[in-house]
Order: sequence, then C-alpha cells, then structure tokens
Amino acid sequence: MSQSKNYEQEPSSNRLVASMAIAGFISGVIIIAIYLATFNTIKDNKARELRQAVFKVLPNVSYMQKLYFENNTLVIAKSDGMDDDMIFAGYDKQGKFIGYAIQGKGAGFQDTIHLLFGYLPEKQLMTGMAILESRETPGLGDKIFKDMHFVGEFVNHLMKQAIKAVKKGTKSHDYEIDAITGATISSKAVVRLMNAAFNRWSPKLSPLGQEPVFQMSKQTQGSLDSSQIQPESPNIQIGK
Amino acid sequence: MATDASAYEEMLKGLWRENPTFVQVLGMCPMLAVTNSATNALVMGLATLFVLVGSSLLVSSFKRWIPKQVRISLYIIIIATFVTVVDYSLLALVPAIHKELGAFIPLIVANCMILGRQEAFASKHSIKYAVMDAIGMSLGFLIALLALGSVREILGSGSLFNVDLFGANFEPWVIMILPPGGFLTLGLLLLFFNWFTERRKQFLLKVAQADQSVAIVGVKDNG
Amino acid sequence: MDDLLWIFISTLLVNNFVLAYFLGLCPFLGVSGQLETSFRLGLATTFVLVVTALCAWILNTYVLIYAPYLRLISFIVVIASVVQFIEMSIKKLSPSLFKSLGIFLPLITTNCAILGLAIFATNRGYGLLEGLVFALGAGGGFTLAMVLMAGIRQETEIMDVPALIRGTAFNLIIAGILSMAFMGFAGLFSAA
Amino acid sequence: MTFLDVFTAPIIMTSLGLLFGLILAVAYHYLKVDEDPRISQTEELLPGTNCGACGEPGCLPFATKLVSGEVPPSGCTVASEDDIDNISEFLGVDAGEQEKIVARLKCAGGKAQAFQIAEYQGFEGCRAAAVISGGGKGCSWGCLGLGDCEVACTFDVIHMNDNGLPVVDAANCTACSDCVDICPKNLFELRPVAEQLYVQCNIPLEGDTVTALCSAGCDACGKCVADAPAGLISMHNELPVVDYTSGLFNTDKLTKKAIERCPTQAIQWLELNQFNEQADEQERYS
Amino acid sequence: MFNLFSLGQSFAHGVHPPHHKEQTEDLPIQRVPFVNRYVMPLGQHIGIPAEAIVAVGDSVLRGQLIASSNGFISTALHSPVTGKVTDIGMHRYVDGSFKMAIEITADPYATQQFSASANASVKAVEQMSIDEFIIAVQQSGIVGMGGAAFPSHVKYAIPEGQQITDLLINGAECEPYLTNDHRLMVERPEAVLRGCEILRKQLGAKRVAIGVERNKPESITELQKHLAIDMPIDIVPLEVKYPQGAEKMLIKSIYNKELAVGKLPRDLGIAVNNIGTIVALADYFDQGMPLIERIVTLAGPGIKEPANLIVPLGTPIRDVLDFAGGLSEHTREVIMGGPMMGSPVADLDAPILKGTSGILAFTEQETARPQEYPCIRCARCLDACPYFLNPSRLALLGKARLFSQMQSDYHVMDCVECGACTYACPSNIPIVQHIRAAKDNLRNLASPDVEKKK
Amino acid sequence: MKHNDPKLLLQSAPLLRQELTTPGAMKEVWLALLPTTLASLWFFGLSALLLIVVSIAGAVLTEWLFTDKDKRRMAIGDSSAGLTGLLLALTLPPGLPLWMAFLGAVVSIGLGKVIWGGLGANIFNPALLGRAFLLGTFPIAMTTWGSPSGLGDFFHLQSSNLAWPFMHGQIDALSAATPLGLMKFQQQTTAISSLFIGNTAGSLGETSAFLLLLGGMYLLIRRSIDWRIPTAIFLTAAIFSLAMFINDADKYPSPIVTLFSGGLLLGAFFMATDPVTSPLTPKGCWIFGIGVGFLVVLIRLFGGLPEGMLYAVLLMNAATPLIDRYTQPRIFGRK
Ligand SMILES: Cc1cc2nc3c(=O)[nH]c(=O)nc-3n(C[C@H](O)[C@H](O)[C@H](O)COP(=O)(O)O)c2cc1C
Ligand SMILES: Cc1cc2nc3c(=O)[nH]c(=O)nc-3n(C[C@H](O)[C@H](O)[C@H](O)COP(=O)(O)O)c2cc1C
Ligand SMILES: Cc1cc2nc3c(=O)[nH]c(=O)nc-3n(C[C@H](O)[C@H](O)[C@H](O)COP(=O)(O)O)c2cc1C
Ligand SMILES: Cc1cc2nc3c(=O)[nH]c(=O)nc-3n(C[C@H](O)[C@H](O)[C@H](O)CO)c2cc1C
Ligand code: SF4
Ligand code: SF4
Ligand code: SF4
Ligand code: SF4
Ligand code: FES
Repeated sequence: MSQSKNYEQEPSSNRLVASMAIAGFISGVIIIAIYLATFNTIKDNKARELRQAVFKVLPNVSYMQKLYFENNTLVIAKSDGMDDDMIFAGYDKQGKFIGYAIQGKGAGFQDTIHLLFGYLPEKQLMTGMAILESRETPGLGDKIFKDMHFVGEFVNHLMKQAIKAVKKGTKSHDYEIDAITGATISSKAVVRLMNAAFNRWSPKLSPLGQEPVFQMSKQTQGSLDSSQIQPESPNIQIGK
Repeated sequence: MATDASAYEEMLKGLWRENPTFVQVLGMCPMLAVTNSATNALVMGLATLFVLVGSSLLVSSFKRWIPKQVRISLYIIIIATFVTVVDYSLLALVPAIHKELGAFIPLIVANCMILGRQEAFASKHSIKYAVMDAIGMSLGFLIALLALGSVREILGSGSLFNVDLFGANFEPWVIMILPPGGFLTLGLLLLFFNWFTERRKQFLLKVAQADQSVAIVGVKDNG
Repeated sequence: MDDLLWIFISTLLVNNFVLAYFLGLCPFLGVSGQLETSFRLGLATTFVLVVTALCAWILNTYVLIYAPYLRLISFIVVIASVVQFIEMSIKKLSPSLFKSLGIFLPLITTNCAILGLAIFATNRGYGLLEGLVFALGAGGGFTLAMVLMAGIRQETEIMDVPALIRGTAFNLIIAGILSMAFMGFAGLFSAA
Repeated sequence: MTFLDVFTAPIIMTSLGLLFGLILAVAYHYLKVDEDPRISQTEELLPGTNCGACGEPGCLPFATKLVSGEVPPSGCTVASEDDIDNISEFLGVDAGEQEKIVARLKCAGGKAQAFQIAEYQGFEGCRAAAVISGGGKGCSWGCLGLGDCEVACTFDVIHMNDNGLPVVDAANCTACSDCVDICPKNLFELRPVAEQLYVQCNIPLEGDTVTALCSAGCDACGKCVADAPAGLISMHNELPVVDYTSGLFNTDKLTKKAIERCPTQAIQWLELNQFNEQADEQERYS
Repeated sequence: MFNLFSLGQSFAHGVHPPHHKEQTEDLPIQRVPFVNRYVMPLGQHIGIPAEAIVAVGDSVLRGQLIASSNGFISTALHSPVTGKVTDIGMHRYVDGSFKMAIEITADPYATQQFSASANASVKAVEQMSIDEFIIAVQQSGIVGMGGAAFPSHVKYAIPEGQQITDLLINGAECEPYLTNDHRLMVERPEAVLRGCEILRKQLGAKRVAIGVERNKPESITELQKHLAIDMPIDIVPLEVKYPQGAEKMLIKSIYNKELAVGKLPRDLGIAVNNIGTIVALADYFDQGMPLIERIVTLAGPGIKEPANLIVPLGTPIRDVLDFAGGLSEHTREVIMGGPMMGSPVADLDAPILKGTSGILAFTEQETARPQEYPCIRCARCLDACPYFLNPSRLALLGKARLFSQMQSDYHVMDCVECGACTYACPSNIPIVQHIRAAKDNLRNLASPDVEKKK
Repeated sequence: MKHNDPKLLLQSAPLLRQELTTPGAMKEVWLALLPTTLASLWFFGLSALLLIVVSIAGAVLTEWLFTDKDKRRMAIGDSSAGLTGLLLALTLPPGLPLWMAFLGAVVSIGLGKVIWGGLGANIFNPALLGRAFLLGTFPIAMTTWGSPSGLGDFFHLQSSNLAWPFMHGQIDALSAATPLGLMKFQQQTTAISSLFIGNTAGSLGETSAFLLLLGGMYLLIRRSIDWRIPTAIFLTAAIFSLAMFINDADKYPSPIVTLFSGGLLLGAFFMATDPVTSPLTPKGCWIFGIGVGFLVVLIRLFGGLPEGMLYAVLLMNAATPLIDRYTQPRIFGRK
C-alpha cells in the first residue's frame, strides 16, 4: 500500500527526462562496447561467408574485389558490406582476372531467393551457382542447394542463350537444365533469377581485355575486412 | 534458510505452475518461430535466459529510481540493450545459428514474457527473488521451447540436435517444420498439458477422498 | 510497380505475418475472441505498422548509417515513444476514436509484428515506398488473419467443443489449420 | 572505425533518451485525461505487459472491466496469485461491507414430493419444457427440475440434486441473478442470507388442493402465522410472507417456533444452503 | 415468379406436409349431446380475462352472459348450458396450469334450447353504427376462431385516418387433419357469405376475398354456387402449402403485399377473419346466438371415430372424445389444434375453448421420439421458413440458452412458431421449441411485473 | 386423482416430420459417390481398394475412440465419419503408402471434426483438412501419381502402397503427371475426351469427369446439395479461366479443361457443398461458390501449386462464419 502511495506522487519532469537520458547513455555505452568487442569477429565471419560463396561459384580464385557499376564503368566499391548492386570480380594468385560472381535476387516458391553465380565472360561460361538465402520448403525447395545434381548443372554451363528449366529427364538441348522433381517452381525460379541477373549484368561487364584490375589498396590491406583472400584457407577446395 | 527455500520456490513455479508458455501463454512468437529444430530452440532459450536474468537483475536493483511514467520505456531500453548484446555475441560466436534464428533474436525485445516479468515481478521484489524468478521463468520457457523443438525436429527431420535418428528411409513430416506444424504441435502439446493437469487434479481429489474415508473408517474402528 | 504488388500480395497472403512469420501472436491469440474488436485491432495495427515503416525509414536513412549497432534499440524506443505519444494525443483530442482504436495502441506497441516489420524492412533494404507497401500488406494480412480467426472462434463458442479443448490450445490448432489453408497461396505470382 | 565513432552511440542514445523523455514528460503534462482513479490504480496492480492474453485489448481496458466488475481478476494469466489477491482485495473494499445476498428457491417440490400429470418428452431444459403445456408437472408453479438454472449460472454454483431440485452453493453465489432471469417459473429470488425464515412454496392455493399436488406445498393452514411473534408473518395469496422490515425478526427460539408446526415443512429455517446435495430427507427432519 | 409455376397464388418458402384431411373432410358436422359438467375459463382469449358476473349457486340459461369483458382487449363469456354455477375457482387448463374458471353443472331436465331472449335483444345489424357494432361484437364473446382467439371487435375498431378497403376471409385451413372450416364452407356457405356481407358493410370495405387452399375444391364450388352476382366477393384458390393460412402469408398470396413487422393488417387497409369467426358473426347478428359452441375436428390415428362436431364450449375434452368412441389404446399424445402448431393436452379433463379447432390423437408410432442429430447446417430450415428467419442459428443459440442474442442478432420475436422449420429438419431438432422457450423468456424479462432483484 | 387413461405425452409440435434424416442425407452422398468409387477400382485396382478401406477404417476408428461413450452409436451410425474417410481416399494419389492414408484419416476426424465437437460443429471440411495435412506433410508422396491401369491389372498393387509406417514408399517407375501438372509445368494439354472418361493420372476419385457429373446431378436432383454452390463455382471458374485463355491461349488452359480437370468437379459437387462447412444463407452460398471458383483458378494459374481446389475450399471454409454473419436473409416484413 505504502508503495503505491509513493507512486502517486508526480515525479518532476526533470526526473523523467534525466532518467531517460541516463538510461540512454548507459545503454549506449554498453552497446558500443559489445559492438567493438565483436566487431572484428563478425566482420571476419561475414567476409568468410561471402568468400566461401564466391569460391563455390568461381573456382581457382584467390582474390576478389567488389565492384559497382557507375558512370558506365565498373568501379571498385569502398563499402564494408555487400548490397544488391554489387558484383564481384575474382582473381587468381597472380592477381590475374578470372571472372565475375553475379548476384540474383527475386521471388521463389515461398519467399525471396538470393543467389550468386560465377561467370567467365571470355568463354561465356557459367562456372557454378550458390544459394545465399532462401526460405523454400525443407525437403523440396531446399534441394536447389542440397541437390548436388541440380547444383552441378550450373558448373561449366555455356551461356549462349537464356537457360531453360525442363522437367527432369527431358533435357534435350545444351541450354536446358533438369529441374528438380517436386520442386519445379523453385528450380525455375533459380533459372529465372539467373537469366535476369545475367541480362542485367552482361552488357555492363567490361569488354574483353579490359577487365577490372585487382588493386591492393591501403585500406584493403590494413583492414581485416579486406577483399583479399588467404589462399591457404581450406575452403578453397569447395569450388571443384 | 527459510528465505532460500522460498526463493527456490519462486524459481520452481516458473517450471510448471506458472509456466510462461503453457499457463501464461506468453512469448508465443519466438516459441513458434524458432522451434523447427531443437538446436535453434536451445539457443533461443539460452538467449532469452540471459536477457531475462540480466534485465531482472537491473530492474530490481534500480527499481527505486525508476519513475513510474517512463518505467515501461526504461524497461524496454534495458531489455533492448541486453538483446543487442546477445545479438552481437551470437553473430560473432555461432553465425550459422544466428542466421537461422534470423530476426527472432532482436525480437526477443518484444517477447511479452520478458517485459511482463519486469512489471509483474522484478520491479516489486528484491534482487535475489527477481533473479530466481527470472531463472525459473526462462527455464520454463526453455523447457517448452525444447519440447516443441524436439517434437518438431524429430518428426519433421527425423533427427534430434541434428543427429539422425531413424535412418535414410524415414519419411520426414515436412509440415512439422513449416508454420502450420508449429501451431499444431504447440496446440496439441498444450492440450496434453491441460489433460495431464486435469488428470492430476482428479487423481489428487480421489486420493484426498480416499484418505477421508480411511480416516472415517479409522474413527469408527476406534469407537 | 510489379515489385510493389508482389511485396503486398506476398506479405498479405503468402507470407502472412501471423500465419507464416509468427509475428504478433499474442494479440492474435488473445484478442481474437470478438469480431468487432479484432477488426478494430487489425486497423489499429495497420496504422501502427505504417507509422513504424515511416520511423524505420527515417532512422535508417538519417541516423543509423552512422551507428548501425543502435538499430534495434533505437527502433524500439522510437516506435514505442511515437506510438505512446499518438495514443495520448488521440485520447485527448478524440475520445471516441480512442475508444474504438486508441485503446489497442499500447497492446500493439509491445508486439513483435511492429519490431519485426522494422527489422525485415531494413534487412531487405526496402525504400520508403516499398516499406509503406510492406506495412500495408503486413497490416492487411494481420487484419485478415485476425478477422477470420475471430469469425471462427465466435462460431465455435456456441458449439459443444469439449471443455478440455477450449482455450489457447484450441486457438492454436485453429491457427494451425488456417496457416495450413494459407499454404495454398504459396508461390502466388512468383512462379510465373 | 574512428575514435569519434565510439562516442556516437552514447551520444545518440542519450539524445534519444532526452528527446523522448521530454516528449513524454510534456505529454503527461498536457495530454493527461481524467478518468476513474480506481481504473488507473487497478491498472497499476496489473502486470502491465499489454499482452492481450486476458482477451482484452490491453491492461487498461482490462482494468476498466475489472473495476466495473465484468471480469474477474483471475482473467489475467500473467499476474501471480499474490497480484490477483491484491487486486481482489483492492476491488473488494466496497463489496465486502454489503450484506451477503444469495439466490433462494421458492419451491421444495422435488421428484419425491410432487408428481407429473403428463410425461414430457423433448429437450432437457426447463424453459423448453414449460412452453410445451407446462412440462407435465402436476403443480404448475413448481420447479421442473430440468436444470436451466444449472446451465445459466455463470459461476457454476448451482447443481441439481437427486431429488431434481437445484442446490445453490450459497457461499459462492454472487447474486448475479442469472438464475432469476432464466427460471421459467420465476422461482428464484435474491435474498439476504440473514433472512433465515423462508417459505419454500409458490402455490397460491390452499388446503387439500395443495396437498394433492405436492407433499411439500404450503396449504395455507396459518399455523406459522399464529406461532411466530405477532405481526412477523402474514398470509398473502395463500402464502405466508415474512416481514423483515417489521423489526420483529430475530434468530431466537421464539421466532424459530414459526416452523415447528408446519405440516408440510414448507416454511424453513435456513442456515447457509437451502437443500442438500444428496437426499433431502435429512434436511427435512434436521 | 413463384406464381408462374405453382397452382394457385402463394408466398415464398414454406413446406408441404401431407394434409391427412381425408379422414374427416367428408364427415358432416354433428352435434355432441350435453354432458354434466362445464368449465369456462375466464381467460380463453388473448388479452385481459373476463370478469365473472355470476356467483356460486346461481342458475344460468344457455347463452346467458356469465362474465363480462374487463377492458377493451377483453371479451364476454356466455353460459354454454342451462344449469347451475357450482364453482368459481382455479381449474386446470389444457396446458396443465390452473386458471380462474366458472364451473357450471348442467340441468339434466332443461331442454337446452337456445333462446335469443336469454341475451339482451339485438338490434338489426343493418341499423347499427360501427361503434354499436363493435360493442355488440364484444358482447357476443366472439374471438378469432383461426387459432389465436384474439377478440374480434378489436380488429374492427379502426383508428381515425385509416380505412379498410379489403376484407380477407381466411379459409386456407393449412393445418393437416383439420376440416372444420372446410365443413362450414361446404355446409353453411350462405352463412359464410352472409357474415362477409355484414362485416364488409360495417367496415366499409370494397371487396371481400375468401382464400381457400386448392385441396378443398368442394368448398370452393359450394361458395361459388351461392355467390350472388351483386356480392363483391372473390373466392381465391390458393396453392396447397403450409403455412398458407398465416395472416401475413395470406396477404402476400392474395394481395402480393408484405405486411411489415410490427404492423397490423389494417395498416394495409385489410381486415382478416377466419371462416369460423365470420359464421359466428352471422349467427350472432341473425339469430342472436353468442359464442357458446364451436366446431371441432376430431381426427388423428388415435381417434376411434373421427368426426366434425359442434361442441358447447367448456365441455371436458374427455367427454368429447368419449362421444367419438374414445381413444385407441395406442394413443400417447392428444393435441389441441393442428399437428403443426397445436399444443399437447396435459389433462383430458380440461375444457374445449373458444380457440379449439381440433382435438387430434396420436399413437406411439407418430410420437416415438426421433433420434436427434446435431445440426448439419443443411439450410433446409432456412428454405422452409416463410419469414426468412435463420432457424438453424436460433436452435443452436437456444440450446446454449443464449436467449437475448436470439433476439438481438436473429429477431426471434418475428417467428410465428409455424413449425415449418422443424418439419423440414432432417436432424429432428426441436427448433420451434427452442424458439418458444426463447420468446417466453424474453417476454418474461420484458414484462414489468417480474418482481425480482431485491 | 383419476388417471385411468395412459399418462399423456407432452411433445413439442409439429408432430409431423418429412422423411429425410441426417443419416439419410449422408447415404445419398454415399450413393452418389458409388460410380466414382467403382471407377477408381477400375482404374487403379487393388491400390484403390486398399486406400479406400484403410482411410474409412481410420476415420471410423478415430471417431469411435474420441467420441463420448453415450454419443458413439449415433456418431458412427450416421455414417458421416465413413463418408469423410471415403472422400479423403478419393482425393489421394493411388500410390500413396497406406500408413499415410491412415494418418490422414486420423487427422481428418481428429483435428477436423472431433476436436470441434463432432458432427456439425466443424468449420473446416474434415476430408480436405486431412488431405491438406498430408500434402503439407508428405508433399512428394502426395504429388507422385501412378498411371491408371485397367481392370485386367486389378491385382497389380503399386509397390509404394505397402511402405512401412514412417518410411518412404518406393516410387514406381511409371509415375505420371496429372493433366494439371502437365499444363502448368510442361504446357501440355490433355484431350478433353480423356478428362471426361478419366483415363488420366490423378487422385482416385478425380479422374472421370463423367461419373462425377453423374453423381453430382443425382445429388442436385435429390436436392441433397445446394445448387448455388456448384453453379457459382462453375460459372466463376469458367469466366475467370476464359478471360485468361483469351489472353494467352498457349499458357492458360481453356475453361473446359479447367472445369473437367483435377479436383474441381469432385470438390464442387461433394466437398464445397458439405453442408456443415458451407454457408447457410442463399446469398452466402453464392459468395462461397464465387470465392471457391475464383481462388481455385487463381491458385492454379498464378500460384505455386498445379491444383488449388483443396485450398480454395479450405480458405472459403474459414470465411464461412463471416459470410453467414453478414448475409442473413431479409426477414419477411423487415427492411
Ligand atoms: C507443402 C508443399 C511445399 C512445397 N514446396 C515447394 C518448394 O519449396 N519449391 C517448389 O518448387 N515447389 C514446392 N511445392 C510445390 C509442388 O511440389 C509442385 O507441385 C512441384 O514443384 C511441381 O511438381 P513437379 O516438379 O513434380 O512437376 C510444394 C508443395 C507443397 C504441397
Ligand atoms: C394490441 C393488438 C391490437 C390489434 N389490433 C388489430 C387490428 O386493429 N386489426 C387487425 O386486423 N388485427 C389486430 N390485431 C390482431 C393481430 O394482427 C393478429 O390478427 C392476431 O394477433 C392473431 O393473429 P394470428 O392468428 O395470425 O396469430 C391486434 C393485435 C394486438 C395484440
Ligand atoms: C402459421 C399459422 C398458420 C395459420 N393457419 C391458419 C389457417 O389455416 N386458417 C385460419 O383461419 N387461420 C390460420 N392462422 C391464423 C391467421 O393468421 C389469422 O390470425 C386468422 O386468420 C385471423 O382470423 P381470426 O382472428 O378470425 O381468427 C394461422 C396463423 C399462423 C401463425
Ligand atoms: C452433401 C454432403 C457433402 C459432404 N461432403 C463432405 C466432405 O467433403 N468432406 C467430409 O469430410 N465430409 C463430408 N460430408 C459429411 C459430413 O457433413 C462431414 O463429415 C461433416 O463435416 C462432419 O461434421 C458431406 C455430407 C453431405 C451431406
Ligand atoms: S428452479 Fe427453475 S430453472 Fe431451475 S430447475 Fe427449477 S424450474 Fe428449472
Ligand atoms: S446464477 Fe447467479 S444468483 Fe443464481 S445461483 Fe448462480 S451465482 Fe447465484
Ligand atoms: S417456426 Fe418460426 S423460424 Fe420456424 S419456420 Fe416458422 S416462422 Fe420460421
Ligand atoms: S434443417 Fe435442421 S439440420 Fe438443417 S440447418 Fe436447419 S436445424 Fe440444422
Ligand atoms: S511474443 Fe509476439 S506478440 Fe507477444
């Protein structure tokens, strides 16, 4: 009873404001502390994830750098993270350009599918595909990344023409791909996203011989977020 | 001694008698959203435990200085701070699981159970009781999460904590890991819980009656 | 335009906030007993969702680019305070509006649909327009689920559902069945 | 990450806190609306989670309904038992002082006392039977025993006994009048428990006609009127009426005398409950 | 649109129960002999009960006024026999309840000849003003014989500003088994037409319509045969459909007008009367005979000798049954009125009333309680209800005793309890019973004299 | 008192009842389904027989187990549980493992009926609920279709039928695609004559349009079902699909194919019309039918699944309480 009497007294507005401010301050301090403490690890994790994905789709890559399409050319991105308008260029140990890793994003069976595929412009060859994010049905739609046969179809696929997904077993042309039985829609969505991304990017890619050069900037070297990839990383094997 | 026992009581009540899921029906969103595997459930449960215990500790320590008008806002700031801590920690430590839990780690902030405990308990009790209560509640929540997660993972994927249980020929019940499965499983679990409580009540009643008749017979014998 | 339509349909039906994303279950299970109330709660929620989308976009564009780590806490604090402010204003300015919609506001502020919307919209990098459409879809979906649920619950009120079953367990099962029915919308307008 | 970045967070958070603290403070100051203080006090006692688990759209509406008595405090699933006790206590301040009123039945003619002239066949409900030519009970004023009141009582305190009469668990009756409203024979009335002298019959007939219908009916012989303190009981419409306003009512032996010579036990001295759960033989001779 | 396809004029919805009229439709009306004891309840009509003006021990003549009307919606009672008042007190009514009644023991030596002199002399109806006419009708004790027993004079008191243009005579007799109106039309067509003319002239109506269901061709031809050319009377054949005889349905069928809820036929300029009522009017104004007897159909599988009888009011049902050979041993239930709307008789010693159109007896076979199934929401009841109510919902709510919701959401009070829904229900749900219970409860709650709530 | 005559019965009028009873209404549906059931035996042989038996058994057993003792006789006696079992079986693919069919039947009655309070109380069509559960739970098994054989092959049992409980079935080599699947995923049309006769792949009861029409007509003539619901479904589906067909005849099926393929006929005649789960009011029936017709075409043409009848009906079932509430007929004499 006495407690509730206490409550009934109106605290001054100053107290309200002050307590909010103090709480805000303390919480700000705590948050920045945890942020700093985990900052590097998280950055590493993210970079590794991206790296692994790029590795999967572009074999023999040792370095990569993020590019934007600006003013009709590809320029090197400065941003830490990754966004939809980015494309990745892969380089071998010598820093020689190998190919691009292109993102695709769009509606799947259930929700948005986000994927990455490798592309060698000079050979017009698709080198592999990886799903970054999807909420497709477990057991059905998730075969787009679990079914190795399906994933394998995008390795060394010649991109002369838009890809077409056909019912499993009825593949009769080079540009066709066997869809997954029971997940035809997801497979078709994957193909559709790839075609769309390909159409978006292929005219923008630098013409033969003028591939973006790998630049080891000061920033990239210094920070752990560098787009540089440690060649010793065991994950390299994935691409094969 | 006595206070220890009652603090212990406070903890125990969260496990069954005032179980946040089965009795209070709070925090349903994370409960259903992340229980498609036992591992996710476990991580979510532990994260919630951390946030609840931490914020209860803070709230009960500072309860004197919190003005009534902004108390909810302050609780939210406190809780959100802890959640941010958990969020970043998980992201750093177990990125794969963090990815699966998705938005539901930040959403711990909105779990009514946590705010509820601050209002209903931590703001009115001493630190010790508040913490014990928080532990009990979050353990109760964890138990429910695990129960739900296990059932859904066992049926839905044929495994538990990612350990395959039935071999390759098992036909998984896909729906269990889909949204309807969450609702249905929790509904049926709750049903079972109700049934069990009811049965227990009736059983206790019967025992009590039996006792009584024994007592009466005893009196008669004596007389 | 097509994209906006897809965002709307997808959140309204395919990825319904309540039935597929498990957001906002507390009010969904608690307050869906009466049709009238449910509908009004749905409207109020839609309103708050739109406010949220707006707040989230402002925060994302003007504040959080400097301090991304404050995302969660600033979302919740800003949204909660803004809604509370709106609530008090309505209460003062229009008691009748408060009675019909305003009383729901505190209930809505602390539910996950609101925060979920802000976080999803940010994660997906929605712009202002997309965010608003997303909020409308989510609110519409929430209202739809709420109203269907309330209709069913009111109907079952006069049926002899076994006493043991009545209550939250039963509501969850109804929600499960609804969610199962909504699976029929999967892939809508995305598989074409 | 620059050195300055480290300060961004506290700065932003502090300013946010300041800003909204200010807004809320101003709001509290200028936008406050007056309402029943009991509502906000009750809301205070609630958990304040605004979770909706009670079925109300938040704690404030729930508190409003609590104060108006539409819902019981236990409707809140989040509050602990202590909280609920506190709320009950807080709300019960006024209620506790009033005298206890319970539902009383103006009939004691169960299966053993009254007979059927015809056989009713159909839906088990008193009102439903009553509209089918009275349900076949010989005494057309008496309880039909089909338990509409049992179904209607929100608080589940009415249970039909073996004799086909409703037993009100008087201790838990809230005098909500559900049973009064539902009974097709208008047999229930709400009476203070203190009014212990009670006539359990509703037949406006006298003499043998009554005894031919029901062995528990009041045949208007007038013995109670004669035996009670003069003026306490009088006959109206062939039924004794106890005048509690006369100031003559007492719990002494003299008043109790009124029931002693009643040939049918139609007038009773009630303790708490009216009938017995099991057999009512006991009750008749106790 | 319905009229295009169906025989005769009609309304929407309704049901087609077998009409079972063959049992009695060809049996001429017979008179039952006088018995010993008569009971005249003071309230056997809608409205305020009459007030006894005789005392125990008084001798009364057949046709003599024994109770006078007690207000406007109330009517007089006359003695059905010459004899002696032996009791004025509570007597059992057909529904098992007790009501104030005058018991008369017949004088075994009286001729029981009705003499108009027993009543105040009646002025020739042609000379009466409308007000005199209304008072005379009230004096006559005539009430609606169509079942509701509503005092007829009330219907003739037309308020200022309204004018009756049409007189509607209800000869539908849609209830199965009953043939009393039919026999009246066949045997006394002149009386029917005479009654119509008296009433039409008094009310100033332009036309008269006599609605008769097509399953009574003999009635139609008899009436037509006696129809004089100058009589503005139409005999309208109606589709055989239940409840064709319900006032609103009849108005819909004949005038294609919809009587709004809460309105009276006179608001449409229509006055509705039953065949029996109209004949009683003719008899009163031509012969001075007040309402002391009526025609009752005795039928049903449990009646040994079905018949159409002229029964003095107040005769115990048992005596009437005895005259018709008694009940067969399989009889389980006796109904007063028709099988669709009638009410079961709780005590055979209860008397025949002004509103008793039939006494039907049913055996074990018809009364075996049918297995009730849950409502499967098949909507047959909705398709049957002529008032377009939602009986399925009403029954569900009734079962849950949610009576007030039945009115607030589903307008239970608009139901006329015709029973069409219950007839149609494949799950054998006693829908009307739930409805009656609800209406009863709602009326009870609304009535001011529910003394309760201390 | 003198009571030498039998104690009279007081029973509410009307004493007359028309002849149809609720079990009778169920029997009508059994009868109407007979041709389709026999055809399923013809087309799918022993597999069909076993599926039907197992499904009915599962349904009846569940009803028996979970119904109160005193209501059991009535509940089983009205044959509605068996009907649910039969209807469920008719929507299953012929190669489905029997244990799945059994589970489906248990879910149908358990979650679809008993939990709501038994016959008449459920909101969702039990058979379709069971099928929705199975489809969500075992999507692959539920979308693997065997080709129809003939009576000659009666004793040929699809090997997947006999899978052990909780285990995969062995998928038959000759799995085929349903006409709708062919249309949706391969843009191939099936001849209307085959749709009509029914020698296409599909669930047990949906293949022969002719026999379904026959059964449906029987129910309509006997007035066992509300004519508005199937009419509204057919009209809406036909108009909607015609609009799309005119728009792009290669991509979208013709209205005839839409009507005669998949579960539309079975659903429109036997499932959407389930009295318990469809609206009471005439206007409501129109809305319900239009809703089903619209949703089924929407899902078929624009959704992820080749067939949408199941979900169309379930979704409209969910809306039925609302529809009923807002389409009360105008009471005679009221505005
Ligand atoms: C519960 C359920 C989940 C499904 N999930 C997916 C999915 O994630 N991806 C997909 O492409 N199709 C999914 N489907 C759609 C069907 O499997 C669809 O019919 C199939 O993709 C086409 O069949 P086909 O590949 O055998 O021709 C799902 C169906 C159901 C019933
Ligand atoms: C207060 C009251 C006044 C009435 N006045 C008239 C009237 O003026 N004219 C009329 O035709 N009927 C009148 N009625 C009678 C009803 O319209 C109706 O005929 C009567 O209730 C019996 O109808 P039923 O036999 O169809 O049930 C009145 C009824 C009541 C209760
Ligand atoms: C369902 C129903 C059926 C009725 N059937 C008849 C009938 O067949 N014949 C008849 O004269 N009155 C019938 N009535 C009574 C009429 O509605 C109306 O009250 C009567 O014809 C008025 O005339 P009265 O006042 O002279 O009785 C029926 C009433 C109802 C509600
Ligand atoms: C015309 C008609 C159609 C029916 N259709 C179905 C149906 O589609 N699914 C089902 O489970 N039961 C059906 N039944 C049976 C019954 O109505 C069903 O079991 C109830 O829904 C259970 O409450 C039908 C019954 C009738 C009379
Ligand atoms: S008291 Fe009234 S309601 Fe209760 S059983 Fe008796 S008659 Fe029925
Ligand atoms: S209905 Fe109300 S008044 Fe009657 S016994 Fe129950 S609690 Fe008491
Ligand atoms: S009894 Fe009432 S509800 Fe039933 S059909 Fe007749 S008017 Fe309609
Ligand atoms: S006729 Fe009977 S079963 Fe059919 S809807 Fe009406 S009440 Fe229900
Ligand atoms: S946990 Fe999501 S709304 Fe409460």
